[in-house]
Amino acid sequence: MTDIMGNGLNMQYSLLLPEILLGLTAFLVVFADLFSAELKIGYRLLPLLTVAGLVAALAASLILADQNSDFAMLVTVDAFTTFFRVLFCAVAIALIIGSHEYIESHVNHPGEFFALLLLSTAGASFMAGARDLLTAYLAVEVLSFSLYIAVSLGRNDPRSGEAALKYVLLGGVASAFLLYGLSFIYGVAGSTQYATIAEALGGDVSAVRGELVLGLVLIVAGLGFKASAVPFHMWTPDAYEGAPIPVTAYLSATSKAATFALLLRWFAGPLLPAINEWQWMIAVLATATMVLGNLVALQQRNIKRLLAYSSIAQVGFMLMALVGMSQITAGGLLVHLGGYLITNLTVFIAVIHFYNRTGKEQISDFKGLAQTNPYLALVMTAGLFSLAGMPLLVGFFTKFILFQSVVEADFLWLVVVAVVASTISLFYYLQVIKQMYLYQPDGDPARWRLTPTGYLTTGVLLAAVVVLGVWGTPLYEVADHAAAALFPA
Amino acid sequence: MFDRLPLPSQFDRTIIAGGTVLLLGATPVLVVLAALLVVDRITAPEFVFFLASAVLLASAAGVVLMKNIVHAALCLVVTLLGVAAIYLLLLTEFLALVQVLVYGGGVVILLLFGLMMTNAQDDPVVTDGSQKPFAFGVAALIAGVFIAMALDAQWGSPEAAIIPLPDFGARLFRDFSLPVVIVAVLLDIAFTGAFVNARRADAASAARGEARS
Amino acid sequence: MIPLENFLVLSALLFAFGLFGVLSRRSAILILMSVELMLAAVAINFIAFASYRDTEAFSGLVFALFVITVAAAEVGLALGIVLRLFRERRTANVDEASSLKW
Amino acid sequence: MGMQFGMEQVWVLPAIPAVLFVVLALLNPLIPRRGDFLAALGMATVVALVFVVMKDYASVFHGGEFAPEGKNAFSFDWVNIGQGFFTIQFSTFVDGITMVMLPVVTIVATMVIVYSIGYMHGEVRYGWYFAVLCLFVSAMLTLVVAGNLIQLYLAWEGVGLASYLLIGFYWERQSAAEAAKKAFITTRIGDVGLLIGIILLWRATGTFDIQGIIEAAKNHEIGEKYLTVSMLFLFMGAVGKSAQFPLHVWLPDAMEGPTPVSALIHAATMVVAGVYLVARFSPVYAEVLVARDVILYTGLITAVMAASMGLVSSDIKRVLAYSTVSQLGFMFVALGSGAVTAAMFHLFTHAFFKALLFLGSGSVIHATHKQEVESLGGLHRKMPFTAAVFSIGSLALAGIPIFAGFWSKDEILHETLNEAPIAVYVILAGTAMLTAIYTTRLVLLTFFGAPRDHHAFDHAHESPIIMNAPLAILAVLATVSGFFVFDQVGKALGFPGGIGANVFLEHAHHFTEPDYAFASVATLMSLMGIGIGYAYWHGDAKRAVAARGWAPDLHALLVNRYYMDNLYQGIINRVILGAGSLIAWFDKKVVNETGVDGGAQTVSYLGYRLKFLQTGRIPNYAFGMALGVLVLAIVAIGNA
Repeated sequence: MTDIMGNGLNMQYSLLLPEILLGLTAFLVVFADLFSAELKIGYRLLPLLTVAGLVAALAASLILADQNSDFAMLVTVDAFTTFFRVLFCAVAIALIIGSHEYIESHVNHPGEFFALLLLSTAGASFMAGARDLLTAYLAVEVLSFSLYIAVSLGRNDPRSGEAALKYVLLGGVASAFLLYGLSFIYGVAGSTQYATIAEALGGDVSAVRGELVLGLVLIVAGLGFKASAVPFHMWTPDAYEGAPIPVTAYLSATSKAATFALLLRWFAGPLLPAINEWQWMIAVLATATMVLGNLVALQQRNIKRLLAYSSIAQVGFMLMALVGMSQITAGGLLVHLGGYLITNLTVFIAVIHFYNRTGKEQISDFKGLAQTNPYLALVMTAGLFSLAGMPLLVGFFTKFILFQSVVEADFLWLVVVAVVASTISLFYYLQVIKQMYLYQPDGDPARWRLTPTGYLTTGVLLAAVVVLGVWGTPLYEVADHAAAALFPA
Repeated sequence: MFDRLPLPSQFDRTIIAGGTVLLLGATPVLVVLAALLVVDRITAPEFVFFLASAVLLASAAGVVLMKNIVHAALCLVVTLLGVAAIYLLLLTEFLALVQVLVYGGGVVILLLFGLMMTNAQDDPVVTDGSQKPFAFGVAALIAGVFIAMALDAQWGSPEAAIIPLPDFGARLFRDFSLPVVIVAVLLDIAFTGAFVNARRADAASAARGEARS
Repeated sequence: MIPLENFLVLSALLFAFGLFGVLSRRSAILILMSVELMLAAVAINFIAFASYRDTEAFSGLVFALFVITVAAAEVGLALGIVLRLFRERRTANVDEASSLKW
Repeated sequence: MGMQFGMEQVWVLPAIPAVLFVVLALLNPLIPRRGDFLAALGMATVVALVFVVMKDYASVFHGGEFAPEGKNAFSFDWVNIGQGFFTIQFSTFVDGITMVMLPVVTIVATMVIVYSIGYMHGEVRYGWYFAVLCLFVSAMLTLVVAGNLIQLYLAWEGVGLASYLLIGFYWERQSAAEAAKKAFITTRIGDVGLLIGIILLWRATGTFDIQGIIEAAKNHEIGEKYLTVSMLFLFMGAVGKSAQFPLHVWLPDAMEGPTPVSALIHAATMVVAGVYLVARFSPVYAEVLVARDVILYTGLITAVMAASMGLVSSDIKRVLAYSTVSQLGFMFVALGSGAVTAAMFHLFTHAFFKALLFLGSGSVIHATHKQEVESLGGLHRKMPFTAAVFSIGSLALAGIPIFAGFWSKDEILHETLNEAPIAVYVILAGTAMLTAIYTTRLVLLTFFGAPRDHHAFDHAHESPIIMNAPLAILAVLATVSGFFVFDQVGKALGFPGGIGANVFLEHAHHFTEPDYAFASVATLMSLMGIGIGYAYWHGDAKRAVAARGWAPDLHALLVNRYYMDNLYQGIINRVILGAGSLIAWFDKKVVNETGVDGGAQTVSYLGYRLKFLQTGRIPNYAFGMALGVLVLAIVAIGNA
């Protein structure tokens, strides 16, 4: 089939098998939930079905790993897409297994919730795979819409609605910024195809430089919102605090990673020729984000809010990698994303299980956890230390590779800021660890145990945090392979 | 069109008042433009453009400035119709049609319902936030920057082209078939969102609990 | 013929009006309306660029159509959330929905 | 067997305690006696292996084949990624500096672990204590044999972690928890510098390999300013870890940990990691004299400040802690004068006598449960053995001839006189005298004179043999280890010569007999210090009262110590103690509270101010976004 310009279109739907599977599972889950009374289906089937769909999608992604082609010039399936498809499916699987008890008791409409999770995963992988601005934009909105709703699903929690309102209104403004920016890029380049835009921007654009620059500023602002870069980050702490904890985890994991996938696709692809126009913007944003995220985190009392600021700080580190865009920094960013996702999920699933047991989420509520559940305290400690970048945990390895790649790109001053900021982060992570180990429990001092799935997920993630921290080469190789797809020789 | 809606009686007066204001506001513009047209300083399409722009911007200002939110909502209708006129000037009848149908027929009604169900029924007059002066400054500066850059850019005076509707259909449903599917899913998500939030959550959960137990 | 710049200036003004509304209004629904203004500006831009600069492939037209669709969907979604908040707190005033802070 | 153990297999040394750590930490409840004997036996094995390695080192020398690349013993690619983007090897490197560090670390660790079996008896988390000690030893040995900077950095953080865990060992006690956190964060500030230094060096040379970097620096492949900055960052790591001014504040607080831990980590081994690091890079520091001067004066300030604070502190362990900081300052002065050998030698002897002093003070605390010297006194009657060995340690610290500290301190002073401005020598010699004064004060107040707290005194008793045996061994080492400076002694043991000849085989520093004139001056200074200390702090009231009866005038003269005492007192009170108190006040208020805590508070305060940006209101948030766009747009357009 050819398109209106005469380009051949490859309409091979099997390339989109993972996303198709995710979509079908989503509808299946909604139906199962809708007719749960008639079909005598218990709650337990919903997470099972969801995980099954995710596993199938993950398998499909792996099967398609060696495909190197595109669907109708809209979606690319290459190593980069596969990296993120696998990552997103794995995150969702871990999250659902780790938090299905929480979802059952603290989330409204679990059926819709699982469906949204599946659809947003599909949206996220389209963000990584898109090769046309239109696909990319719609993927962004699929992910965002799902998350707006997911944030609002907290049961009996008045904060949930407020968080969702903030997220959706500001998200609308950010979308408008992003779209306005895209319209300028489209105007300058005359196309929405990444490849054509790269070609156009590579030529002489001095006649319309002003419009190009405005487009870039607006794109940076719009995606800065999605990635929570300062000063577009302000929704983050509120939405994180108000959302159900698995949604917070999902916001800080998949949503963030997908935004960076998109940023990498754009800044390493269509927008790369204009690097001199946007490089400094990202550098400024990265610095502001690292500094503000870490400083304000020091003052937090709520664990979700603390993790929100911690994730903002992490975004600052990741933005650094975009500044000196090259295959090496892209690889560094992907490594760090992988390590960050694993670590962050570890901490969040630990927090979810803590909440399941206690119903509390202030940092001071973690008092004496080392006595009431030493295992969970250990998991939290390892996770937080890994976030702080302590050696022999995955956080150190990935952060080191990231910093190293930024140094390689001659942005030493950014790395100096990052290392100092990273030290500040130790203060607030230690605050939590201190609560767990140094104080007597406030309430019931009796020991308690996790559920089997709690042990399973935290155990696997903890093992990954430690093993990849000591032997991170495989992670790097995968990431490097994916990054290579961004920069065809 | 509005008399079918279950609106409070003040709406009749509102529509009349709003229409009158708009007419009064548009008359001088109309006169100046007509004069310019007559002395051949502007062409007919330009005449329409400036007229539509004047109405559109005036009513957009109404959307963001009016104290009475019902008036603001009605201004939005006018703005969006003005935008449809601009689409027509850009030779895209289909999108103009979509604009009128989707916005005039759907979105604005939805927004009006939202207004009715929240504060409008008690008190249609709202106060604005305290950062209004700063907001004006920032918005004005941003407008200034954008306009300066738009005027600064050299586009090489291209001509607008008519896009035939069949071509547009082929483009939409063949070349961009995947986005159409994605947007269908997106609408579905939005529907779900509206549904789960508008429905009383506790009632829904209770119903579910009873069905299970 | 109307030059392209005219449409760009118009859309810039409309965008700024919308932005002003977002920044100055306190009713969630009025903020939503202002966002609609911004999105209308986006659509004008896309269509203008498509008719003037991309007459062969006119992707911008399709883009604008999707922008209109997504904007409509967003209104529905956001209204649901506003209604829920109104039910919980008897207000649609965003300044009063500020218990989450610091 | 088949395989001969030697320098090639030096990786086994850290591996043994690492395995012990895992075993002890995981299987603790299953092992009889919580595994204390396993730790002791394991460490004894490591000591034996260290001697084998040293033997191998000596024999290689005798073979005459010691090409520098031959010292890189064992390596495999730990991380090798990105088509040469970078490689991190796990490699070991053995040379004379390693040969000094290995016996110090392993012997002191063994002594401390054996001593702990007695000292920690019946304490909470007994097994965990030994596990963490093993973790520490493993990390420290990794640090010492590290062939590249990444490995070194990991081990560096590893010892920091173990130190954190051990300072906070009694974490139920708020002060211990706070001290642990303070130590962790203060040293991390230094670590930031170290990491930046490592990254800078990698940037310039493309390698993490220590010898590769040294070669590159020596061949002037790195710009001088760049190299200076990198080396200063590297030194920042040393400042944090070795508790040098102004990051020294954590070490006195670190005394919250169990006393054997203070002996091992905060006196003999971990705190000298900074000295080791600078010594390891001494060929590079020789190229950047500015950086070397910074080291010299940092060391000097630290030595003087800490010694004068030791003079007024009344906690037995804190006095020793200040003393440690001060002695580390001596080592850095030596390094800053380019006298690496002297620094390593002092590191070597100091480890033994300071460990002895800490373990001795541990025995006192164990017996009396008191740490305030004001409430001790007269303990030599109850604890004669402890008093004897403690005195030996003190004599070594004060720098009295034949004891180990004399030889090494003398070396440092000698080198300083030759290599540094004369003022540095004068100040350092004065500090040495100050050392003798506070040491004497400590010994007198603790072991002599009348007991001030009778309850504590009555319950005091000599420690069990398991604690005294390590003390005896360390006392012997504190006496004889100084003799290793002589080439004759080294040769008799099968080495190419004394420590001076071993540290740098290429540029051996031979030492066959002391410079008697110089040594006499130093000895005299030390003796004067002891004299002043004795005159000021000796004796008790009873003897003076009894003497007063038969010759009041003479007594008046005697009790007033020929009225010289008044003079001394005036001088000491007004000048030395005053200065000491002033410095202690400065340290507490300015450095500690304003500088270190103040820095933390400033950061925290900034966070406090900034958090109010988060008003919770949607229009404000949108305003922030719009402002961001506006600023970016204006700058971008002006940026043409």
